[in-house]
Amino acid sequence: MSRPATGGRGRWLLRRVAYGATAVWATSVVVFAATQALPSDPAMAILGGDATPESLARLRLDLGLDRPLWQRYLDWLGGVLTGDLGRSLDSGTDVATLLGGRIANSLALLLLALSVAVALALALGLFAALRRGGLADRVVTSTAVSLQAVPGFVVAVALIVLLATTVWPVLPAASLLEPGLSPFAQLHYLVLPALTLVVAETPYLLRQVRSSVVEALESDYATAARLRGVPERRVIWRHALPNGLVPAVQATALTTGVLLGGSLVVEVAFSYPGLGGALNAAVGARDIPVIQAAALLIAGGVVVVNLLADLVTVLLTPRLRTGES
Amino acid sequence: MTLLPRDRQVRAGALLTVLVVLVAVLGPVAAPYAADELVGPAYGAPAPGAPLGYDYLGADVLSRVLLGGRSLVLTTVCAAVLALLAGATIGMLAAWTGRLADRAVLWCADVLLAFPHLVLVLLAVSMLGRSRPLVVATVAVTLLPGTVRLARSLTLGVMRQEYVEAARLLGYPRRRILFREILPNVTTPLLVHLGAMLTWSAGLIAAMSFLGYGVAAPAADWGLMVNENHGGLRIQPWAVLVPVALIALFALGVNTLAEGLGRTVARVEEER
Amino acid sequence: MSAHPLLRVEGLRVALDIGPEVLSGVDLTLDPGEIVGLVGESGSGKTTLATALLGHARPGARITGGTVTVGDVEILGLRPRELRRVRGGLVGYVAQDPATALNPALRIGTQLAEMAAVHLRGREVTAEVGAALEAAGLPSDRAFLRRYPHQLSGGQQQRVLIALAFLPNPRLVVLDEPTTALDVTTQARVLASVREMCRDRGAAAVYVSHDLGVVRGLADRVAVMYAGRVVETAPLGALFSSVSPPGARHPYTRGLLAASPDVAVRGAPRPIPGHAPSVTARPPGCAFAPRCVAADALCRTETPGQVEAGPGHVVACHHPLSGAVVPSEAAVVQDVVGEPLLRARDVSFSYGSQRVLHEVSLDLREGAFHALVGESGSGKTTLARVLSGFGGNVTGDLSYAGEPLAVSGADRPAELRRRIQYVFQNPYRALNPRHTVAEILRTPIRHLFGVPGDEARRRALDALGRVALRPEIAGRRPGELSGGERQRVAVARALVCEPSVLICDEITSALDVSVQAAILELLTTLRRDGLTVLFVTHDLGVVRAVADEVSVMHRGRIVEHGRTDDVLDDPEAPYTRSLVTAARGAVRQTW
Amino acid sequence: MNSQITRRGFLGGAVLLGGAALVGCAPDAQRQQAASPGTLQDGTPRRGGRLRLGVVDGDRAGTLDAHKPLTIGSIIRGFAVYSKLWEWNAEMNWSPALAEETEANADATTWTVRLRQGLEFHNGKTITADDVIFSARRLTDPALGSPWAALLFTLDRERIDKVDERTVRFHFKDGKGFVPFPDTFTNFGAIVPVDYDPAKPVGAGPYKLKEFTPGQRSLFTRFENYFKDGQPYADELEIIDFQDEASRIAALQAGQISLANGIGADQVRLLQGDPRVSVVVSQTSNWQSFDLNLSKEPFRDERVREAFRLLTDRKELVERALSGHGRVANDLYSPQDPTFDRSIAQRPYDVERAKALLKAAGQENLQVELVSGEGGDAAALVFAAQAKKAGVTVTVKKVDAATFNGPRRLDWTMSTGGLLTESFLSSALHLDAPVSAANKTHFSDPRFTELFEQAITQPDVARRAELVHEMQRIQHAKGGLVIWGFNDALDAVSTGVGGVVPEHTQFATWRFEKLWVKETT
Repeated sequence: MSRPATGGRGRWLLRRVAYGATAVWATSVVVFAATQALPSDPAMAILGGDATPESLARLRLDLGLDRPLWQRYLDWLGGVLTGDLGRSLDSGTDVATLLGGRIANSLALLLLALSVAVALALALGLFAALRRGGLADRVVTSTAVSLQAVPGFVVAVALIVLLATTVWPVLPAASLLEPGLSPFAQLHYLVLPALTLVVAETPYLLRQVRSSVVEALESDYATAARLRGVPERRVIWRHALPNGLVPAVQATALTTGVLLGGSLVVEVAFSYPGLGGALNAAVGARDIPVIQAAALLIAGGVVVVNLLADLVTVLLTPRLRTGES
Repeated sequence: MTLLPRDRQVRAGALLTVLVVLVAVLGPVAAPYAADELVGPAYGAPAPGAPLGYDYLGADVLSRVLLGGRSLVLTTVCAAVLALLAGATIGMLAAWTGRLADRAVLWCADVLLAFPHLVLVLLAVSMLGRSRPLVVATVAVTLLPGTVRLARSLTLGVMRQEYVEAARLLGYPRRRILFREILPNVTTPLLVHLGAMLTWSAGLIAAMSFLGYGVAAPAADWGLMVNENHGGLRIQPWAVLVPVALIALFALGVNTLAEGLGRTVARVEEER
Repeated sequence: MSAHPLLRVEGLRVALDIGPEVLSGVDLTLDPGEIVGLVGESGSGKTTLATALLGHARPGARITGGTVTVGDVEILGLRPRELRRVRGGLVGYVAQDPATALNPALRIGTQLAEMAAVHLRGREVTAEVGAALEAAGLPSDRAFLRRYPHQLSGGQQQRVLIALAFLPNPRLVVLDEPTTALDVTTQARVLASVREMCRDRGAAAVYVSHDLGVVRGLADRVAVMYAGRVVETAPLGALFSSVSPPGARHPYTRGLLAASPDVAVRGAPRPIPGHAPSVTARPPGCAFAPRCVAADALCRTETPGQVEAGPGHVVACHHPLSGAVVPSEAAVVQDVVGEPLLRARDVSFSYGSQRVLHEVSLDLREGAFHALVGESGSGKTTLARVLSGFGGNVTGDLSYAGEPLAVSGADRPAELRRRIQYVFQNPYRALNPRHTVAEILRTPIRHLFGVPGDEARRRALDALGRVALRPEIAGRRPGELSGGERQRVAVARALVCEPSVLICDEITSALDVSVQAAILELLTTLRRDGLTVLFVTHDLGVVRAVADEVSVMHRGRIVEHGRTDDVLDDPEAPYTRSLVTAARGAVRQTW
Repeated sequence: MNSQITRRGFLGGAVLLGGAALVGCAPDAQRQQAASPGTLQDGTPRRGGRLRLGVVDGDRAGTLDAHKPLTIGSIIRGFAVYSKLWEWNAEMNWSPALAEETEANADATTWTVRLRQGLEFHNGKTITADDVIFSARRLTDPALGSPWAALLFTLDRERIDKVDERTVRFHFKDGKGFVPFPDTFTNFGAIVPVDYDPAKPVGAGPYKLKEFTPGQRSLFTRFENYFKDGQPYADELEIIDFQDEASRIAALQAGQISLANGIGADQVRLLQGDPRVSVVVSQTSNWQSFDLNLSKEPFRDERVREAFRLLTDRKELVERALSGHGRVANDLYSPQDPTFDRSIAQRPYDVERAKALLKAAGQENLQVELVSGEGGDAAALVFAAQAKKAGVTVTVKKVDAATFNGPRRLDWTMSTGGLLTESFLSSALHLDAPVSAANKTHFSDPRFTELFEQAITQPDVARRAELVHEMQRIQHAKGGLVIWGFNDALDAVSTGVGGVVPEHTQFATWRFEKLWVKETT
């Protein structure tokens, strides 16, 4: 991460945002290029093998497949910039409408999973860090390492069998969200998918928190504080934690990126109507406008999250916040 | 310097890794049936002669497990090694060249990082179809940005070391400086990173398999077994759980080993 | 020494979790208000002892035995809650590196307020804080309190730590090398503050240092540590007296004294042979025996006990020296008459928009031992690097033997690259850890001279001989060598190029004094063989000991230059004067 | 319907066909009952409640357009919203729905259809001849680009006569006869009003659309003026899209949905022990095949084709690829058609003869790539194992749906295939008739063409049967289709739903007007 230079905070922020914008732009090129490189004729993929040449030709014209690539890219980019994501080839619906609800669902799932995972990781990471080297630490750490190695869909199926169908059926097996309602109004549908994500992501975060807190707890300034008679509680909360959490912010950003894409497995396993599932389906159906919009949204989301993480890191680190003196 | 036997974590990791790799390498010799031999009922329960039962078509799960490790371990290792070689080369050259090339490489890495792994996989596999080389390449590409960044920062760190300045001052050829002075000093952390990548690589391949973007049938492959049989997870769990467990153990072993080695190396360097 | 000492340490032992002892039974007493200098080289256990006085051992180590009593409080037996009150309140602590000992995320005011909240319940906090800051030589206004540590200079940071330590008026303050990272002039001022605060507040102090010179200017009494033991404790006067015997009694203390350069007296520092053992490899018996001239079989098997050697003077040695201290032989002073070999004319250098050298001119005469002295940030290293051909944003002219010399090494002919050699400050970073010594030496030989392998090997071994290293070392990697050995290898690497000029950038600053003396001796020898040496340093004592000529740098300019004795005895530039005063002041204050 | 729908059908149903246990080869009727003990005696239908059907619709979000449903989900939603002139009965033959009378002339060159009296659309508008004409013209409108128009290629859309308010007469191009008109028009011939707007779809089906979230779910309410009296029963119908079969089955077991159509055969075993769910097994004539491309080597050689048919162990394929839920087939489609020739002997499984034939053709150590679409790979892998025994190396290449049906779809040397149950003529129209839309086998035989031309204008069943018998013998001897089995349609039904009855179609859970919700739920 680049450091705010002497030029001041505003300029640093501007530069960082501009950098993020170029990255998003590049992702748009990558996404567009990728969708254009998809094999098979989208028109045929939509209409099926028995379509008449006329209907195929007509659809190709509708899709603008006859126009040069760069022109299609510019049109698409222009649309994106003005908020027009195009129409789904498959269902004919406006892409923004099609994805709107799913974006909200994905965000809700992400927020829920992330907040639980972060809280859990903080609590357990801190707990392990305070008892570093002890039995509790070893149990927490090795459990985390082992859980990290279990693929997400196995966790999903295990949770379904445990909590939805067989052992103790208290939660819905499939997350059949009511489309009109806010996902938070139907939390029971979010529990299992969120739990799966939590199980998948907490271990990594937890270990990050643990190691950075351990480092802070064993730092010179923490030792110095102890040797000044500062109570251990205060050493932990006022001295070690604020510094130990900074790396955790970056780790959280990384996790968010992974969650944005990795929730795909969870969305499929729980029939959760989210962005990843939409992308997966759109790729299968060669629904190019949806692929482009979903992939761009996800990539853009990652860029934004990284930007936010950098910002938070700067705010949490006086040296970066105040610039060099 | 014998690192291995001292650290308990290293020992445990090495043991796990070696066990799984042994299954993968020696498995084919021990497999009672061929990978595509259909010898029992579809999703048949464990029976004498087939301790793990049969898969969705009726092939012997044990045989496929024994036969399918080589491919998965090879795929995982190839992907990680490819990412390491390519990433290290790009990262080192970027750091060495500096200026515009360096910034361009960093920017590309950031752009690539913006795509979650599975999204990249999704796009790549739909574009190019399912094949082992593609799986290797795709996984390698997803692992690339992290490796490039690591190699770059390590190289920058080493370049600041005075022995590199000394070499430049003495007018050594660039290639010599890059290969003889810098490279040996970035290999250890990169090898530790390789361990982490092997873990991610295994996890990613498992997820790809679940979504059906992995290696194509009828090859025996742990990842593929997961995809083929996951619909029957509640009917004949062994056909899924055994390959999954082996993938997970492999990931766990390699990760533990790498982290342990990393710590040991760090400790040894500190002691110096 | 009074019957009621403030601090009594008895049989203190600290061991690493993996087994070896860092402190093997330390005894030490301190009277109220007394300042004791605790001196030792790296690995002697002095920092471990310092923190053990507060009942603390670093992670990976633990206190395994003995007692530490301050007043009537037995510190090692306290429960955590009581220990907290004692730490800071009864015993203050100032850590070594101010850059890491202050929490980077908290404002200065917050850290002071925290200290006050912990130890000054119900007292007039603001006034106390203000008083402590002022006593430490710091402003106490709001703007200052709102600053973060990174917004202060190193000296200010250290003063904040000192203010923090003295704030609750502890009876004892432990200072762990608090001035190591500071410049001479800053160091002198900080030391003065410490001394004043101890006096004003009636606090005793344990002042840990590797530098006898510093201790000499501050302490009432000196305790010398070696390999986890206090080998000699003596009143300052008794220890440093070279005229009235007995002076120092322990061979190690004497070695240390002889190895320490002194800005006031011209004399070649004498090295102690060998090097201090690491914690995990301490020999049985007297740990100093392998390096000791007087050692016999007894020393190698039996640990010596404490022997009374005079009033307040205790020595742990089977054969304490009693003869008069042999004064170090006066170093050969040469009046250099040679022509300038390497010249810089109006050289300026910038990092980005920041100019760090301002039209500097320097003549390095053939055969000279020329010191370039200055504090950190003065531009001395930059100038040395410009001369060596590191390039960068340089203006001005360089010449070698009358011929123009390119600024960038890459543009210099190979012959000139070879003739001007540069030795780096930090021997730990200057050698590629992955190469053996033989490789490190052979590569430049092969590269510069293109000689066959056998010849290269022969020359490499020859170079090892010249820097007084055994040939076995050729097969080792830098990680297996001590700091002194590494620096010798670095010098050897320069020597294999058969240079005319050797530019040494603070090459002894990372080394213990006994090792520094050996390197200085080596350089003196090389110079005698005709090598021209430019020696960059911040230590006027070293300058006095070895240099014929000296240039003093300050803020990117050379403010004074001339014969060493002339400059040091009668400095003209105000800056040089303050430098010399600070260096001498540290030494002379108590006399 | 065509092979794409078939594939979609499998996505909904047989995609996840894997194997279950080898359940010996029980007689059909016995199996049918064993699988569904509870559903046959349901008691009296009651009104009220909400039906919840879970569908796996591949990767498609789907549409509601009456004439352009592209996926199984869209077709099922069409069954709720739209009614047609005819509908399929339980035997998969057409019977009148909105039509009251259907009459073809002697050479099937005109078809006259009369609507029932007093039919209404959801919006209350009366259904008239104009609506029927509009609907037929819309379906076949090139501007709409419906893929289903191809099957009605001979319909002369300029000559659809309005005889009176309730009667319409259809003509065909060049004055030719077209016997399979109702067959080809029934599936996608939804009758919609002349002011039809696909964005706000109005039809005459049992349920009215309330909301539609593509790719997620759709909600319908009862159409009170549905043309069948007293039906439908439930107040509401909800159709929910799933991306994963396992997730759908779990939702069914957890009571989140009450119906799951066309479940994977391998899921049956999981559901058998569950008292909350029963599996309804419908024997269909939906067939599964390997399609050999006659325009490519090695299949230009009849002996190689014969060898491939002989080395196919159909029984094993049914057991493994269909988990035993199906019957073996004899390389011929449409056994439900009255014109089907039952005298053609079942082709045996004979590896030795296959080997001999291959040797005679000089094709020992033959290597073939078998391209499988989604859902076809299980059969393909089983076949590959069988082929190995005859010394043929079959490499299975699985491609995704978009590729399978993409521009190269007619180029595969050998590929998996199949079709839902249709009449003989309409199946032939898809596949191997001279005018077929997707002739993957590139089958072309002059005599077969001649016979087809005659049959398609021959409304008389007995006379047509003679023609068809000869066509089938040609297909059986020389064709490129290795039709190895018919799969059962497997529907999972919660015990809380009544009205699901096994039939010989895949429609058991789509006949929404007949389904009802029991009190207990």
